[in-house]
Amino acid sequence: MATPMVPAGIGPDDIGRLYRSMRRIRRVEEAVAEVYPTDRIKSPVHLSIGQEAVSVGVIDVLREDDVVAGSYRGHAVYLAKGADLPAMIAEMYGKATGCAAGKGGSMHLIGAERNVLGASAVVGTHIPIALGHALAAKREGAGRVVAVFFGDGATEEGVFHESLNFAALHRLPILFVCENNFFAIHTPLAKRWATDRLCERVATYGMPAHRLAEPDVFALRGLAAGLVAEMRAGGGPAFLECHTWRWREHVGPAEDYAAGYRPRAEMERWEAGDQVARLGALLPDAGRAAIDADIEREIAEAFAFAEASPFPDEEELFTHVFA
Amino acid sequence: MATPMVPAGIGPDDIGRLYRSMRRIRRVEEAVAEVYPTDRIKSPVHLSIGQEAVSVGVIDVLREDDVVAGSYRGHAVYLAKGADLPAMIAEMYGKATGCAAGKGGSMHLIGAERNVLGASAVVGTHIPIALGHALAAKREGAGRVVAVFFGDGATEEGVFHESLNFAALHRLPILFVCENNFFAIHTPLAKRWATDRLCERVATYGMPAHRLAEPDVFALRGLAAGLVAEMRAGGGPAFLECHTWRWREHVGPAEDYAAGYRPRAEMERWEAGDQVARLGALLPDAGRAAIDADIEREIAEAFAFAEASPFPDEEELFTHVFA
Amino acid sequence: MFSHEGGHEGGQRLLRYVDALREAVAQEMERDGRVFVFGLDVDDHKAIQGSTAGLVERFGPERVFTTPLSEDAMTGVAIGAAMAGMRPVHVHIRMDFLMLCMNQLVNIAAKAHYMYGGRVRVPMVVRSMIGKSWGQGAQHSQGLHAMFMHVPGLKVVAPSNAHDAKGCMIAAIRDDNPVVFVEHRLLYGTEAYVPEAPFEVEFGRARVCREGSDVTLVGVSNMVVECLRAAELLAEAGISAEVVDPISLVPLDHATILASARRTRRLIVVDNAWTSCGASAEIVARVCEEAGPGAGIEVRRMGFAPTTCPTTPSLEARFYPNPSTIASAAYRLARPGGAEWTPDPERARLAYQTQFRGPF
Amino acid sequence: MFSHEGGHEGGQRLLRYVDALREAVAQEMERDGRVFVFGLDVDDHKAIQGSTAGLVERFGPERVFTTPLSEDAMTGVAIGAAMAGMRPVHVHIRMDFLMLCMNQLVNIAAKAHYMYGGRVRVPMVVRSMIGKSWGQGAQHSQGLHAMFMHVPGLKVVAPSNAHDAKGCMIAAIRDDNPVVFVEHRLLYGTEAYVPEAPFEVEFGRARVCREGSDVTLVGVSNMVVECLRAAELLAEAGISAEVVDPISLVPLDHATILASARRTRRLIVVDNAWTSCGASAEIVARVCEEAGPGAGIEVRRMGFAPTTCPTTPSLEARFYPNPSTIASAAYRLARPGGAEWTPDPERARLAYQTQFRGPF
Ligand SMILES: Cc1ncc(C[n+]2csc(CCOP(=O)(O)OP(=O)(O)O)c2C)c(N)n1
Ligand SMILES: Cc1ncc(C[n+]2csc(CCOP(=O)(O)OP(=O)(O)O)c2C)c(N)n1
Ligand SMILES: [Mg+2]
Ligand SMILES: [Mg+2]
Repeated sequence: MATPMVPAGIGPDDIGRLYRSMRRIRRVEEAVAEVYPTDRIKSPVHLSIGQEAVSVGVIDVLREDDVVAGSYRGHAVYLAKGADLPAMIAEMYGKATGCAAGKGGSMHLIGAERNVLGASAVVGTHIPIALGHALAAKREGAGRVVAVFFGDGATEEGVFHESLNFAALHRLPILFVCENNFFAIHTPLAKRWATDRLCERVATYGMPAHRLAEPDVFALRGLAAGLVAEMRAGGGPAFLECHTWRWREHVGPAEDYAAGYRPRAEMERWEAGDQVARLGALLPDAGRAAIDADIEREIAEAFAFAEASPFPDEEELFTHVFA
Repeated sequence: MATPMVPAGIGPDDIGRLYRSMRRIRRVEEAVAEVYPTDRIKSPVHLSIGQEAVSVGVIDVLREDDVVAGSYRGHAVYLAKGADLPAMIAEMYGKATGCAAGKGGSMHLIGAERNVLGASAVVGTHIPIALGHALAAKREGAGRVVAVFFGDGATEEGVFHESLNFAALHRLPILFVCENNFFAIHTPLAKRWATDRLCERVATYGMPAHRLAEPDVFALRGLAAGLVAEMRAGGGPAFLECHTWRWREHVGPAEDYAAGYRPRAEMERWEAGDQVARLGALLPDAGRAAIDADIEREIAEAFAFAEASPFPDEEELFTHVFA
Repeated sequence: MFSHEGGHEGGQRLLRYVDALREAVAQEMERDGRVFVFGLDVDDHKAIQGSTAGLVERFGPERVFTTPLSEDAMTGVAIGAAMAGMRPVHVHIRMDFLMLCMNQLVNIAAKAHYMYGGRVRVPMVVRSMIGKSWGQGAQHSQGLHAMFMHVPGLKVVAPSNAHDAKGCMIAAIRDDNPVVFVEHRLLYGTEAYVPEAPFEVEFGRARVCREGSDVTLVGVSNMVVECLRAAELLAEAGISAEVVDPISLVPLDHATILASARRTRRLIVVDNAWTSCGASAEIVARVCEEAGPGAGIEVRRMGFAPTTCPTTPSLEARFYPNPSTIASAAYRLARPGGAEWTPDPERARLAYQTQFRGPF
Repeated sequence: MFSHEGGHEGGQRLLRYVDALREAVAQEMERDGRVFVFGLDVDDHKAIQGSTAGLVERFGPERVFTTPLSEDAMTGVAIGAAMAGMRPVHVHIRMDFLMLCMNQLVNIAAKAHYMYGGRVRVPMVVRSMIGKSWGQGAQHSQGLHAMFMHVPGLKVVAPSNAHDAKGCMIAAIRDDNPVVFVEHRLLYGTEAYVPEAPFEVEFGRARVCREGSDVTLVGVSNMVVECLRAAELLAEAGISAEVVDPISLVPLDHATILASARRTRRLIVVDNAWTSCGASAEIVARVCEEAGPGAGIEVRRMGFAPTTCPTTPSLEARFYPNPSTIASAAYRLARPGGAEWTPDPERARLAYQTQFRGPF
């Protein structure tokens, strides 16, 4: 795909900030994939590699007090919102210092201090939870908004439609972001969707709905900025369908093109459109190198923190059943 | 509303047949309402009075081996498909001779011999059940189709959307018929639907979707005939939204305009468009009188049968738990 | 609005169960702006049999509103709003409909506090009414509280009288956990003395409603009323029955039940639900585990017949335990080998006319 | 396809649980054109851990197909197709996901035959896998069979070995009722001798897997394997444990369990689920009701810790019963007042390597 232009109004700082965020997610996930075979990570991992731009492009326009929600494939959402990296790695290591005290693992990250809702491993279940936060945000009246990220498969669950109707009915400040990577585990859309007229369908609830078929973090960010601004001003919900691509296997650290359910050729198109590489190339070498070095240091520290942290004490099994 | 014309191709026999079916439903329901205060009927009743034309207009184009499914407000569907009237009244009386052996009552009528599926009292639950029959019909390959009737409220349940997607994905021979009477119990659409663009939404699944805003049994029948013909020829599902009006209270025998949740004035519009009266007027007096007399006789016999039938024996409590 | 409230400060008034529920919610909404009430038809003129009557007029449509028919998503909304600091009361006119939101209740509400390492709380109340009689039938009559008792992280309460209905509702709204609130619709009309001022009935403390020495009857929800009636009938047959109302099923005041059973050495648990893997199984199993055979306690369970609920009265009547069947079972237990005895059905039929009057 | 089938007619071969499941379904699909298999990912290259491998190639996409992520509607489709005369096998890779289709299972599948006066039947199989270990966590590890045991109209089976997996699957497919089929994923790799020819394991007949005189261990699903291991450890400590596998939970062969408990006078029910209102509560309660204190039976329940399932191994290990905790509990029961005893953890850890080899 032809690389789109950098839109007017995007300055070097923006490029640096967006690059840092995407690159950081990419490298964290690669580091997770690297250590995974050592069994230091204690739960299944669903990596965001290749899908970083969706989380970053949207979350870049949010305030710290805005709320985000992601799924078991939510590492990018968690990191893009600025939630704690060492606590994330420690959580995957099953350590007491983890963001969920070691009880949630990779599929249930939570970044309470940064308004990152806890992730759910049951597809689609986090959508109405995010909607409840949007109801609270509206009642509060402080202009906070909610962004909820989910996959193409989640749109097949009835609860997604119930949520759209309720959000539009009450004009709740929530941005629905569908990360359409064309597969649910190994099953392609053709076996799951009667048509791909998703945006058209969502629009019938009376909310703006846009599809971004090409990876362009600037375009996504610009679109999100406009929609979120309207929401803060009291507008209702909006919907984005972002085409993207999962570079690794559904669950686990490796590539899986050998399995044959999707062509390696498709991958090349997405590698060509990789936003991490694209923004990196837009930066001066020295600047990029400095960012990269920061990130590597941060990651090394996070894994060291996780390694050094203790496992929960036995009696922790019985805490937190009731508040 | 101006009375529409009788379309070409509709002969006296058609008018007589449609009148008989609608009038029969109207009178059965009125008779049920009449005896209800005597407590001879042993379960809550959700009457179809005012909505007869929807069931009759669609089901008139179906074959005996086609399948229909209705909700707890399913008396019209049951009768229009030709299921047994005495067994229906006996069922409401809680008698052993009832269509469900006295175990189901008014909300769970079943007309197995006429392919009327059992009705469910949990809104929307019968929709995927009907879909399962459509899957079986398609595998069978004998051109049988399924028509499923449900209210406007049922479209708010997630299962409705899951069902639309699956029906369209597998091109199943099922006609979805929404009887939009504008209320779920006492709650108007405005408190439940973000927009009224239902047909537009359903169409995005890739199936024909039509709204009939005016009561016209001939127009409905014509539309249904075309859609069903395509289905038999291997076409996929279709959708109809029929505006209609519940003349009585949500549950129970009486009118309830005194409650004030909907204006009596609206009712007049629907009385003016009443298809039972309209078709009756199109018939010669003698012919109409003969039909009416038949119906009264049939109803009297059905209630007599119910009265005379025994209640189930005590041990029936324990039969039919497992097949 | 609340006719019973007038006058006598903090005093007790005879109040109907349904009015007690409404008064509790109104007082908590008054006290705490985070509390809101939603669910199908909470704001219509029937007002959930009157239990939400006047709330929308008093607190407005932002705090009292109906919803689309979308139980699954609406439950998620309640959970999310609760995590965000609000205190939702989600109303369902039938417990049967909770089957549509089991995923949210079991996989999220029950687990969030634990799964997220204590970082979130889910203070919500799920009001669910159990229907009975007049051909409610298979899908409008189920008491499914055992399913919620099975899953750690959910509290389950089933008050049997107006006093506890108010106190439990206030406690449930103030609780920082999801609470499944079980209301039997036949209790709505029953009256009890209820304090006017807000008060909490503490969860996990059973009440001995009637003391006795020959047999312990543990009733759940409306079955407390049926057990009390059975106890009156048994008294006339010379058998002294103790009636225990657990009030809350999770947490369960096991100690009180066990102590009573040790004393009477006969325990019958009567539930408004099926017995298989039911609350009655749980209570009986715990008593037997802890007391052991040495305590010599005979145990029995009573509940729904092991069938689907039929609509026809001739069968429906036999689907449920009633004062007569409870009394007969207790009699058999207390007089093994004695002659069969069944109380005068006429007198047994009065369960829901007899108004519950404490003691508190 | 089925490497084990070659050669010895009707003979028994060592077969893995997962292959036994697949063979059973394939043989029934061969025999009966009405049988079809569907559910998320049944037709992908992973083939539900191999349990559906080769089926789509052999029977085609009309009889073996994946679905959208729509558990609720898909369950309705299975029920409707079953009512229409087909015999669906609906596959779920986690039992936890059944919470999304509880309404269809509880309010329709369980009730249709009864609610419609016997006019319809719902012959369907709901395959549901229970996950364990490797941080499956709160939502991928639940054994929720008790919820289905609670509702009349559903059958529930939980085979513990490859032989029963095949026999129960064939019986379930041929059954005219909805059958919830519980499969523990850690059993998939375990081998047993399995007849090549189709056969049914009759529901409602428990198997005494190992005879003993001091204590009865009733295990559910994979807990049978853990109990057998515990029994070996107990033998070394001089305690003779009888191990009973109910195989089907509904219907439940109560007589066999009761007879064993009467003999050993000590009963421990070990479930792969929570105990509150669980299968263990049901079994214990029934034994105590029927045997009475006079039989002198001590009873205990073991199951999940009363918490949500954590992911970290340091806590997850303590969430489940295991041969060591089971053996210790049995020892305490058999040697009251005796010195504490715990088996060598090394030897106790072997449960899933030891292959189940009958007796049949
Ligand atoms: C309700 C539910 N059904 C099935 C599964 C099993 N499952 C886990 S991930 C997944 C695919 C989801 O696909 P999508 O929503 O597109 O997200 P992606 O993994 O592609 O990011 C499935 C079916 C589940 N976790 N939850
Ligand atoms: C799942 C579910 N939620 C709520 C109810 C209570 N209820 C019974 S009928 C009804 C209204 C349904 O409205 P609609 O679908 O428009 O059908 P109508 O009664 O108007 O024919 C409701 C909410 C129910 N039976 N099932
Ligand atoms: Mg996807
Ligand atoms: Mg309606």
